[in-house]
Amino acid sequence: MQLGVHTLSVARGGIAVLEGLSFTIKAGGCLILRGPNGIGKTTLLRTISGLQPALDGTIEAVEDSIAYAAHSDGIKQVLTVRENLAFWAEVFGTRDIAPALNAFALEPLADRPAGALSAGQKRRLGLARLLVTGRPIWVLDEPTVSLDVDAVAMFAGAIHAHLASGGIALIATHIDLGLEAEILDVTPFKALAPLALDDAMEGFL
Amino acid sequence: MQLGVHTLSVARGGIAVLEGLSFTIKAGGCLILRGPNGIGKTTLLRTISGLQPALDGTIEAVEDSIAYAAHSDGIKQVLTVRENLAFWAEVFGTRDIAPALNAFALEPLADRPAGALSAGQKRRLGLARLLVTGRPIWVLDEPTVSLDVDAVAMFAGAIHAHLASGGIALIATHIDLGLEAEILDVTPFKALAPLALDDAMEGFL
Amino acid sequence: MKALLIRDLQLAMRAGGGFGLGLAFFLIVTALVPFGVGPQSALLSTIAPGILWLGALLACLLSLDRILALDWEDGTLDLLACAPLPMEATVSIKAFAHWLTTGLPLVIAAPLFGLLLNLPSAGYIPLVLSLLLGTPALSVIGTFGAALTVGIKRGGLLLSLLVLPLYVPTLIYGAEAARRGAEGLSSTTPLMMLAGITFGTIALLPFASAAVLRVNIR
Amino acid sequence: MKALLIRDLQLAMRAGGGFGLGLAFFLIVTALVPFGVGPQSALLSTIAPGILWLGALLACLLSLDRILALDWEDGTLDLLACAPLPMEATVSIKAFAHWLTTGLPLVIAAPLFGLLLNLPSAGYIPLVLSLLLGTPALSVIGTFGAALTVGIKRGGLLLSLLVLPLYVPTLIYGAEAARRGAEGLSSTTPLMMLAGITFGTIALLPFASAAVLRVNIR
Amino acid sequence: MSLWEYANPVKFMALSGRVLPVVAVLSGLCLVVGLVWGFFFTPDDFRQGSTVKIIYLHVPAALMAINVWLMMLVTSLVWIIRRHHVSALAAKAAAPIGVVMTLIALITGAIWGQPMWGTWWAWDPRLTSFLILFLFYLGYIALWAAIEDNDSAADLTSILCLVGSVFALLSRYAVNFWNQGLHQGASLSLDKEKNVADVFYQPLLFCIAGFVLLFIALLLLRTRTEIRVRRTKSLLARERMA
Amino acid sequence: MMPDLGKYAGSVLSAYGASIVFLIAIVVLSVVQSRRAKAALKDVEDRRND
Ligand code: HEM
Ligand SMILES: Nc1ncnc2c1ncn2[C@@H]1O[C@H](COP(=O)(O)OP(=O)(O)OP(=O)(O)O)[C@@H](O)[C@H]1O
Ligand SMILES: Nc1ncnc2c1ncn2[C@@H]1O[C@H](COP(=O)(O)OP(=O)(O)OP(=O)(O)O)[C@@H](O)[C@H]1O
Ligand SMILES: [Mg+2]
Ligand SMILES: [Mg+2]
Repeated sequence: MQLGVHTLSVARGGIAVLEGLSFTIKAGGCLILRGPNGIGKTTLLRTISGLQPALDGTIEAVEDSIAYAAHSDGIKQVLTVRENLAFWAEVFGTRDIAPALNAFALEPLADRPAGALSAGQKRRLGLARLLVTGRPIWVLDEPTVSLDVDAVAMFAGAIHAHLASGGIALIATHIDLGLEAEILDVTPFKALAPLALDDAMEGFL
Repeated sequence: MQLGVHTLSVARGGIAVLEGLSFTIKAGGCLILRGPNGIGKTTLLRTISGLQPALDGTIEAVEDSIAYAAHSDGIKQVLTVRENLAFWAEVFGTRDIAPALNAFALEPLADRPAGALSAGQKRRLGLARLLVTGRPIWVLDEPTVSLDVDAVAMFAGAIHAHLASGGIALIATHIDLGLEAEILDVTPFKALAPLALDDAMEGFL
Repeated sequence: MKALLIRDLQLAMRAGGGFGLGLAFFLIVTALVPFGVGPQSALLSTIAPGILWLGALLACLLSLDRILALDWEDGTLDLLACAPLPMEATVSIKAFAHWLTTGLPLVIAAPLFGLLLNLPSAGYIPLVLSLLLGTPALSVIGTFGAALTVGIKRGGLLLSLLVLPLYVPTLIYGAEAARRGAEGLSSTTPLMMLAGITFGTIALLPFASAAVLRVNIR
Repeated sequence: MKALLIRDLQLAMRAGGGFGLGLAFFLIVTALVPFGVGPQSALLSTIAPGILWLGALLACLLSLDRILALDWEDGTLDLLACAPLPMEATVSIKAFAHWLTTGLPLVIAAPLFGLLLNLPSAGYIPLVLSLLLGTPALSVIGTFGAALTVGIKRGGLLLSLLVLPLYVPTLIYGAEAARRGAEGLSSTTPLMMLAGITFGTIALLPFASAAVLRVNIR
Repeated sequence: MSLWEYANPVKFMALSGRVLPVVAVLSGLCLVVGLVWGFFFTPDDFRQGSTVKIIYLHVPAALMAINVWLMMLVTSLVWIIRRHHVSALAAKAAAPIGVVMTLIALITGAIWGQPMWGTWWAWDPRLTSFLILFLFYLGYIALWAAIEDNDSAADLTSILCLVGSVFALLSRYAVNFWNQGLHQGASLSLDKEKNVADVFYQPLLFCIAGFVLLFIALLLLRTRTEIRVRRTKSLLARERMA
Repeated sequence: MMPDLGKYAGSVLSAYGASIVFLIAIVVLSVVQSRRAKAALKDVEDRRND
């Protein structure tokens, strides 16, 4: 089990944003992506998760092994916390939601409709969803937004447990997560001033 | 010019969440609210901005002096950055958007539709909106979500300039903003187990 | 205030904004009726005024959820509530922008659609007049409904349900005016009533809409 | 797969979910028609089958944007795209859930509404049969339209514009079957055609919807 | 040399730039000859009187209305299968021309119907299917306009065109089943016996040729515009990124 | 020169009038759009070559 990316180029709105990116994460490894706003982290993560096509390069991962989580975490406001998790557990074929509830201290909120949670509580629910996917590779986009210190610790705990069991994590963030992990700054991979490529692309681009 | 809050109680979904809160911020002052997820910071800020009624207590502020900013920052995806700002400037009767564009380095993005911005760029636009309101009291809910280091510095700069010109800022956040300001932890004001209040409220609560 | 109106119109023109779509919907409903009730032109011309009014009403109805819901979702309403603009003005402007983008085009295009349904020639002027007098009421009432349901995600259907009964008087007088016109009778009385309803709603309903909106925001 | 169906039904039942609202809309449209075209019962009973079909179609139409847009907004579709469930299955289930919450209640309630419009007594069975055979096609075609417009904020009006022309064959055969039935003629041929359309769309259209949805997600 | 080479924007621009003026002039010539001949130098029909002159606009426009859609269907398929950008842009460029053709057919038909059938509009199957075609054009154009991303828009509109074509065909049969109409049957067939008299027929051929050539000229012009717009957009975006 | 159109003159002339207006409209629209696109592109490419 590993996640490999080879000379990957990704594009947003038809324009290359990152180019020639390569890295490999082995089982039990965690990679943190950094880079200024607008450099293309979100685009990269969506491409790796298979939500959008790569412009160039290859992504090497076992099929159906990636769980993606971003700001919009697919939570239904009118369903309770428990129902939300149970649904995703069923979709991914893992039935037991108790560990997920436990890892993010959601038991006291389990029967509350998700719409009546605060920003941080909602985020915890979104992260708990990762646990019920049972997927080995986690691809996370700014996972700790609006979390307080305790919740960030819960998150770090969940990541550690995941890595210890042979999982892989790829995280884009601007703030310190309290994880010791490799850090990759994507800034050097910013797509070249694309004007140079112009003639080769003949016509449009 | 000052913002005063006296024995304020705020409620969410009909249930008191914070009680007996008092503080005063003088012109040029900044107060940072802290507290764990779900304690009621968002509820408090919305109440102070007049978006929801207080359960009890008083809020002392000049009428029409508060600008509120939260996650949803009223940005239209199909309008350009410039059009978005110009609209709010017009609504608040301040015409000049150049300083706001400048403060958050938005000039290069000014003619881009807001929908084609990255998370952090969108957030910068949301913060720039504060500058065009021309309001002296800023009430901000987790303003630095998804901002990179440079952008956080821009934000701190904007706050400093605002305070220096006699403005007031009230900010709820979980992370360090690089501002030296008073900090208020709202945890002690957590509403008592509401059952205790039961008799006073006659019946329902 | 002008800024809000201009922005609303701007948004309506931009991609996906829906200017002209109301018209297209009206056209389609008009075109579908014969598929439903059959192609006999005598039958069609009897029901034409009513169907045209119903079509206009439905086209209006379908675009109601755009009036406030988008502004709600992205937080614009919260911010407008803090802005130095009374909520009554906000809802009135929004209703006016809705009428300009939906009602007015319908009024202008209605005669053309009348052709499709064999509207008798005496019926065109009363039809246009009744729509001109009646559609502003539809927009104002619709804004009230939109304000009521603004907090509900995809509340479009509930919105229709709430608004349709409120539309009944407008529809009755409007369709009656158009029908009398088509039959060559005088349609002054229903037109007067229609004007009364329209001015009444324009004068009073924005207060209700603003109150409801304030409740929904908190 | 079952989980998705159950969740969709659950969501439809919860507050603001829209179960039964389609029915209410159908009722109101049916009730408004006499206001529009006048109360003569002979005229009403001639147009009754067509109006009932049109009402069912509009009720369906109005609820289409709920099929996918909510799941799009909160990111559920992104996550479902990563889940071990082919997109074709997802859209089929969503269409089925839409039919269960909108089409089926209409089929069951249609005879009641027929009463309101003086539907001739011979017309009831063909009406129900034609709706039963036709409404699934409406849901499946509607899901295709919803998938096309899912990325567009409040694209409801555009959705109607795209979907209504696609509804034409279904409406024609459906209303024709109901009308022939009401006139006491045999409605076998249109019912056969209707069944053909329904099975054809159920078998083929999900592929188009899934393809379109994949494009929209990326 | 394969036809596919012209799917390359640069090659297409070069070739179309040379062809366009020729086609434009030819189409103008054919239209002037056909319409002048038809309007001034043909006799009145014994039944229809002078209204028969409307045929020189009505029939070519009606033919083009359908054929433009067919062309869009083909270019959409080419985009879906081979992903040639010019092909998708050609479909986009053709749609407004198709709308105008459909409108001309509808309007001249309506004006013709007033003296002939005593009504502007009847729910005749042929007329009805034209109205439906018009709606399909509108939806297609609206979808292009509503989507920001170029490739997604091309994908979505192509699939809409495909699905729409199937449903347009279904509607055609459904409409026929629903109502038997008033409209003229096909009178232009290869089988010469049934054709309209030569006096009407020859100028009509000129008009049809003129409409076809006009369509080709407009299509080339509009596709060139779309290519330029695309290039401008990409360059601007790159400028901002740099 | 003008042929005698008889009682249908109105119909025939309005049909020709409307059609020609539409044809001219689409041609003019296409030409205007083409000009605009050309100018915009030239603008950008000039800027690029500087
Ligand atoms: C709005 C109304 C009308 C529409 C949409 C319409 C549509 C069409 C179409 C699509 C065609 C081409 C069919 C083909 O070549 O297969 C056509 C041809 C023709 N139409 Fe119309 N039509 C309309 C009204 C009329 C009227 C009122 C008349 C005259 C009484 C008329 C006379 C003809 C004739 C003579 C042809 C040539 C038939 C042929 O050569 O195929 N049309 N029309
Ligand atoms: N539709 C679009 N067209 C053109 N450019 C776009 C479009 N959408 C986004 N972009 C640009 O693509 C770049 C990459 O955006 P992305 O969201 O991947 O950045 P990010 O690294 O996640 O930033 P952040 O840290 O702010 O979230 C940004 O510069 C953004 O402005
Ligand atoms: N509709 C509701 N009904 C009941 N309780 C609610 C409702 N909505 C929110 N709450 C609760 O009210 C409390 C206050 O929420 P609030 O959003 O103000 O918290 P917060 O301090 O901003 O938290 P965070 O740091 O996570 O944003 C939370 O415990 C939340 O669960
Ligand atoms: Mg991002
Ligand atoms: Mg909060």
